[in-house]
Amino acid sequence: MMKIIAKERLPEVLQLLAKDYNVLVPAKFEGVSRFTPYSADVELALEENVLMPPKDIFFPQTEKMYKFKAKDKSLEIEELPVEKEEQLIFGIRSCDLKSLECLDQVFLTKGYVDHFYKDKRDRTALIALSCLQPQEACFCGSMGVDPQNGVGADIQAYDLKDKIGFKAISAKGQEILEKISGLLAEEEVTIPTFGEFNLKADIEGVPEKLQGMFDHPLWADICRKCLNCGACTYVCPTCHCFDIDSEVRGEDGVKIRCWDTCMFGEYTQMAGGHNPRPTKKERVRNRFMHKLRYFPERYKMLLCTGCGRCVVKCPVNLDITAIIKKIKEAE
Amino acid sequence: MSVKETSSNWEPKILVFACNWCTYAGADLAGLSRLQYPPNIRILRVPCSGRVNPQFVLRAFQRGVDGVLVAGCHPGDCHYVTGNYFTRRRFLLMQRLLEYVGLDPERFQARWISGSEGPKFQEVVTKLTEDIKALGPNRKLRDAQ
Amino acid sequence: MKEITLQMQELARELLQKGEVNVVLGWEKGTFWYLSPPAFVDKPEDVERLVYDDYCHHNLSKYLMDYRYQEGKVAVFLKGCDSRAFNILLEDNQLEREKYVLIGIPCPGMKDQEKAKEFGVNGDIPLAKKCQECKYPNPLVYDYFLGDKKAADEAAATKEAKAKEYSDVEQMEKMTSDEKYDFWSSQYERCIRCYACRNVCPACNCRECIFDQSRTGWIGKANNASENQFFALTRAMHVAGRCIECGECERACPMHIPIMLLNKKLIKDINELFGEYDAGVKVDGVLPLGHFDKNDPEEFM
Amino acid sequence: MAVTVEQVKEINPLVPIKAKVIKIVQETPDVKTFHITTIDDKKPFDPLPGQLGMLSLPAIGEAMFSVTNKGENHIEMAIKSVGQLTEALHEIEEGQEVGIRGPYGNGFPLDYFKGKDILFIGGGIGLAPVRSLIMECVRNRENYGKLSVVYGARSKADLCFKEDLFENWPKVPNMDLYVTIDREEEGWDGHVGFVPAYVEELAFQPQVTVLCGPPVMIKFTLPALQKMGFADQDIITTLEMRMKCGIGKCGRCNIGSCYVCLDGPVFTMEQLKELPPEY
Repeated sequence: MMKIIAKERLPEVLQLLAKDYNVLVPAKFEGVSRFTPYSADVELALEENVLMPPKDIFFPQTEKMYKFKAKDKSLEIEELPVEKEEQLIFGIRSCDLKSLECLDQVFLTKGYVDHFYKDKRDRTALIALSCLQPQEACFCGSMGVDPQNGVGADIQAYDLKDKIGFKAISAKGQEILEKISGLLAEEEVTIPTFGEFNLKADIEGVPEKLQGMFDHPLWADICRKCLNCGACTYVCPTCHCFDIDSEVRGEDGVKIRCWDTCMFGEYTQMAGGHNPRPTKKERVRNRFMHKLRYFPERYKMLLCTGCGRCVVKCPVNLDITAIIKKIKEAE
Repeated sequence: MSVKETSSNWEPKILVFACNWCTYAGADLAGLSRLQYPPNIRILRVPCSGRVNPQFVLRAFQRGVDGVLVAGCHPGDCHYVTGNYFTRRRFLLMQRLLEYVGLDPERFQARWISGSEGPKFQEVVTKLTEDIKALGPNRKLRDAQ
Repeated sequence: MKEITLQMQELARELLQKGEVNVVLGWEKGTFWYLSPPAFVDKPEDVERLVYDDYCHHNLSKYLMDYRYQEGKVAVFLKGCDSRAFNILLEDNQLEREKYVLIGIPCPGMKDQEKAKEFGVNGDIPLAKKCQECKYPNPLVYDYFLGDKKAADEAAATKEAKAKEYSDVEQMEKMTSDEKYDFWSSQYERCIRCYACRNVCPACNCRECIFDQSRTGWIGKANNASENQFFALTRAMHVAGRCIECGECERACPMHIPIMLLNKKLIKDINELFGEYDAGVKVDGVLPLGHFDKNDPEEFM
Repeated sequence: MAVTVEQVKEINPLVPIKAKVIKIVQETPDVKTFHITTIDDKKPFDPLPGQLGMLSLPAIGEAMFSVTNKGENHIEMAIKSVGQLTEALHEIEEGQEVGIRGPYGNGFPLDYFKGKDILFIGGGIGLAPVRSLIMECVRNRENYGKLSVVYGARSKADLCFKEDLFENWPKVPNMDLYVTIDREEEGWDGHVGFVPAYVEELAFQPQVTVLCGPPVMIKFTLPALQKMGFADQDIITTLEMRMKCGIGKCGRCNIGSCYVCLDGPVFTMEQLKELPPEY
């Protein structure tokens, strides 16, 4: 038995939740879909995953860290007030839940907790939504993700074609479910079967094999078409590199952190001029090594969830599944 | 430059890129001749109007300027012979581009003002200030801070 | 196009076998049927990867900058717009003509990838907008020409005679200034500043872009509509008179920002103000903003 | 009370505390040592030798520097003017307030050094991180064996920490100093020549060695040490990478799966051989 609601009545659920939470839902505007604050006139985009991953809810592209005032010899540093609003994401997919597992590892472990990330993570509830069928660039199945059952959500919602079913996972989820239970009916349901993946990647043994492939000629070959733009890293749900910069107007300033990308030459450029990753070969190698070898070595998980965003958005089709294949085939 | 204004006491900020050889001298002459012009004008001296990059103009609007004037020698009078001919092409184009992205066209102007044209300098900046006062504060292209 | 694909492979094999070039730049099939990304072939036995089909959008000339300081020659396939890009790179003194073996191929126009994805493999897929508007489908500079030159010339002649298409720009011009501003702000609000537009652009060939020089402070790392528009307008002015209308910026943009709508505005105004001009058609050292006419329109008196 | 490592982790690690520069020493024409305390004259944090601190003039930037020494109530950083922030730092005067956060990184493995003879090799500003360890050994002289320091710079003027080199350290028992400059110059009667050659010439017995200097010095010194029979686990160096967060999150200072800011900056040759040569 599962709590269900007809798909066209979903806005009623969101409306109700919006009383207690800042509800974020997948919506599309001018060809770009992303999680958007819910309001009655937002058109839900539930057919496929959003283009812009949910990472920016926890780790915004630009985030103010603290304010300062520098005048002559004096300096004042002032922390910014923390937002208190509880938020709720509706419609996060299994692959993106997996990405939050990766980001949790980065921002919450290894001796230091990133306060900015943790704050937002703590006050955000997650309602996952199962996928009905794979999009053409999806390959989450190859990355150990179950597209119909996410890990780490408070509630798992199931796309039942004309209905949505809800199953509480955590205590917080149970609480949320109770709030909306008045709108839901109870029904025996079968979860629709998930189709075949169009794209696959055989990751078995790749992290280990890459240990011996730092100097492999493969990198010089695959890097050639790369433009060294940041599209892949910015649409990636797991890429988390950032830069710290200041915005100064006169005596006042704000320290911000913002997304950065290992694809840009300036990323590792040192003050004296030395750059350990001077050309696109080193940068492309670092990106794929990080996803497929370094991150697994450090955190025991891949830094790729198979969401397929980079496959779709790379202007030159530098396809990570094709690269995994090349790594597998390399001598 | 931080510009904080309330609607009641708002006065426009206008940035004039003045070529060292003509317009700057023209502004100087206006001053020496005690020709009054609005205090809203900030003059930034440049070696030649051709030195003014498109990004100078954009940055000014970002930081809260309400109007920009690029001014240099009359065509044919450039100290560097041809600099202002390039200026003319560049800003004819940029003026249209700024209008195209929604900036009120009055807010970005270019003028030829020679070293002997003190009265013209006074007249141009007075008119510009009046036009921009009528338009009100510029909010377009501004950065948030 | 199958015919040309075979000729491409044949010529590439020959050039590589004879050792005339070290590498051949062309296109190959990508992850999906509507993608034909750049291919770099350096062995004669690999030439069969090369294809020429409806999706060879990528402007290969920009990649030649990666070979500037390498020994040996490079062969590259050029469509009309790619050849204009090559000319712009010559014009900007970025490339030495002798180092590159240019293989011209006529272009029937490339198909819209977004529409292809939407309509499916059996759908009636229209040409990309930039290809519908293209006036120079044939390469303007080449060492070899593949395909039927006569037929290609005839096809090109009708395209060249067509008036330039500016209806989208004109429509935009008719809006009120607030409408225009709202339109562009909402477009650039979603820019993520991945710089794909810049990196793919053959006219963006500065040794070091000002947007990479963080210490000069021209642009902050913060992402907001103001900084993003600062980037967009600076770049638009910078490529004004050198944009060869290959439309790669817009195709590469992951956020669907209509970048060509800015570039075309500048092209339209350049034509109106300074006379007929198509960038990259001739290499004569006369670029609209690197040049002047004493009788240019005078609006600044 | 100075803030301990554990306390630093509880406060927001990305927000610096306010500190002030109480003393500036001109070491060479382009190196200055900055003595830094908190506003209430305490040590901003208590670093281990070899650990790092993130120093900022917030309006200009923030960068990671090794702590070259610590006192009862202050820490010291020797900084060479090479970029935007360091140039600005060279302009400031005593009393300037700055931002600081740390300590970061692993530091030198002090237990490993206990009771052993140690050879320190430094070139130019590379003596800065090494100095923190030398000072530790000097302060707790009885815990360590014989200390030998080989240090070179381009010229006499470019030698850092002259007071230590020529006045303080020569008085330390069982400590040998070998100072060299690249080219002959008037008023210099010491050794002339490059560090790697000098090390070879001095023919040290294999022992624990700590070296830090420009890449070219490291490149030529390593084979010399290996020829003399130094073991990989006894060759210890500190690395430099561009850093932003200092806490292993922002990504850029990785060498393979190691983050220099967190897992480094101190590595043994044995560890480095396991890492990709990308630094």
